[in-house]
Amino acid sequence: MDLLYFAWVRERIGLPRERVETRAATVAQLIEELKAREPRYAAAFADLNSLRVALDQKLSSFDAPLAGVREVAFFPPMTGG
Amino acid sequence: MDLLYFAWVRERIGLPRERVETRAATVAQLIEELKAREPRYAAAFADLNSLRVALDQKLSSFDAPLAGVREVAFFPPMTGG
Amino acid sequence: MDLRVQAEAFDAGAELNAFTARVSGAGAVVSFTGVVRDAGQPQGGGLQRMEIEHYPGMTQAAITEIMGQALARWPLVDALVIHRFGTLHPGDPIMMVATASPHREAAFQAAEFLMDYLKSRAPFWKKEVGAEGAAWVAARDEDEGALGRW
Amino acid sequence: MDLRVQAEAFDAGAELNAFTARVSGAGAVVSFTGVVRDAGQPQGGGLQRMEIEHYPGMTQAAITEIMGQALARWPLVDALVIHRFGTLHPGDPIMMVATASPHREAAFQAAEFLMDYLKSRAPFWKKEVGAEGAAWVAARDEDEGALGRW
Repeated sequence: MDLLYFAWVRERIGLPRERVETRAATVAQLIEELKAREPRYAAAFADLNSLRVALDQKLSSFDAPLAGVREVAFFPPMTGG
Repeated sequence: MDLLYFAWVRERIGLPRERVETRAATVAQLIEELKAREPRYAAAFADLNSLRVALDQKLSSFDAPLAGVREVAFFPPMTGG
Repeated sequence: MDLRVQAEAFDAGAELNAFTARVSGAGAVVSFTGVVRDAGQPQGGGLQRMEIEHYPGMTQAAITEIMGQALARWPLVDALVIHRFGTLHPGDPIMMVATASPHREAAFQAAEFLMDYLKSRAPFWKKEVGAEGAAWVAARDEDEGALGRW
Repeated sequence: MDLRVQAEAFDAGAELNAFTARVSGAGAVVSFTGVVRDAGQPQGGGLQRMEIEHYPGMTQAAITEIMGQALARWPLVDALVIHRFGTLHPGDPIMMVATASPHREAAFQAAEFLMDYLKSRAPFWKKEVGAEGAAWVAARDEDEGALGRW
């Protein structure tokens, strides 16, 4: 599964993308796995209210299932326009 | 007193402006005087709902007094923009 | 405040760029351009030209007042109104409004306000001339009604 | 529908003119231009540049969907969105939206709808870089709230 990070999520974790093997069933479980890895992940995922997630390029929610998903992106609320 | 006519008011009356001597106290009285003059005036002023009046270049109402007014303009509802 | 009432054509894009350059602190620039409908379109079937009449003594003052109200009501950096009179042809810009503000909501609202008031309170009258004759454009009840929201 | 996501600068005035020429049946054209605030203005004090990051795989699809919603909801002749990413400087246009309709209300509403959705649903992130450091632009609660009206 490809993980993508944008804006300050990318800066805190220190890389724009990585490939992970996971058995997490939901986004929330994947986040718990990542937070347990290293402090920089814990820092990036500390406040879920200030985070958004997209599954295969579609905005989604933290309780969404990961079955069949190939690309998970984490980022702050968007500031386009 | 100068009378100005615009758009189809001008076309019905047949001239863009004219000078009149009047003792009419209000716009409504002036309109009655004009209607009594000739059928083309009666035609122009037949439906006051479709007419607007400006006194000295300010949008006004038919019951407004004419005292001190130098220029009265009659026209249909505006269609700017 | 920049207001021009003119017979001459204008270049809406060039005006937008000049306005945007002038209000560089703004962040948000909204423009409205009114265009004579194309004869080739169903809405404009057969339109050959548009004749716009105005009331020279009143136009400048009426629009200046409307613009003053907009500038007092919203945090605008500046506002622009250009309105043509005389003979126009399908595809010609009739008029444009531009507003600039640090906030997009203010820029949008002020532009809509200006348009609503220009439609019903600026002394212009449009006549459409087509193959089968000419007709004065009637004011729409919705346009008068639109003033109620401000 | 015309959508461009690009690093290159664009000329908002030239784009407005090209769009207006293309939608000649429309009558009403509304544009919004978002500009990097000028360093000389109080609001942008000390801003040296803006870095805009985006999510290439998602941006095009997300904006296309937003534009499709606008075209389905209002009687638009066409809509245009241009959005830059990369490094921008004070005074540079960041993005523009244009809408064209026979009705000015529809053109205004569709442009506001597009802006509200682009603000909060298009995957762009802005970082402001000034003399004293850099900071990511925070999403405003009002921007998220603005979606509620549609």
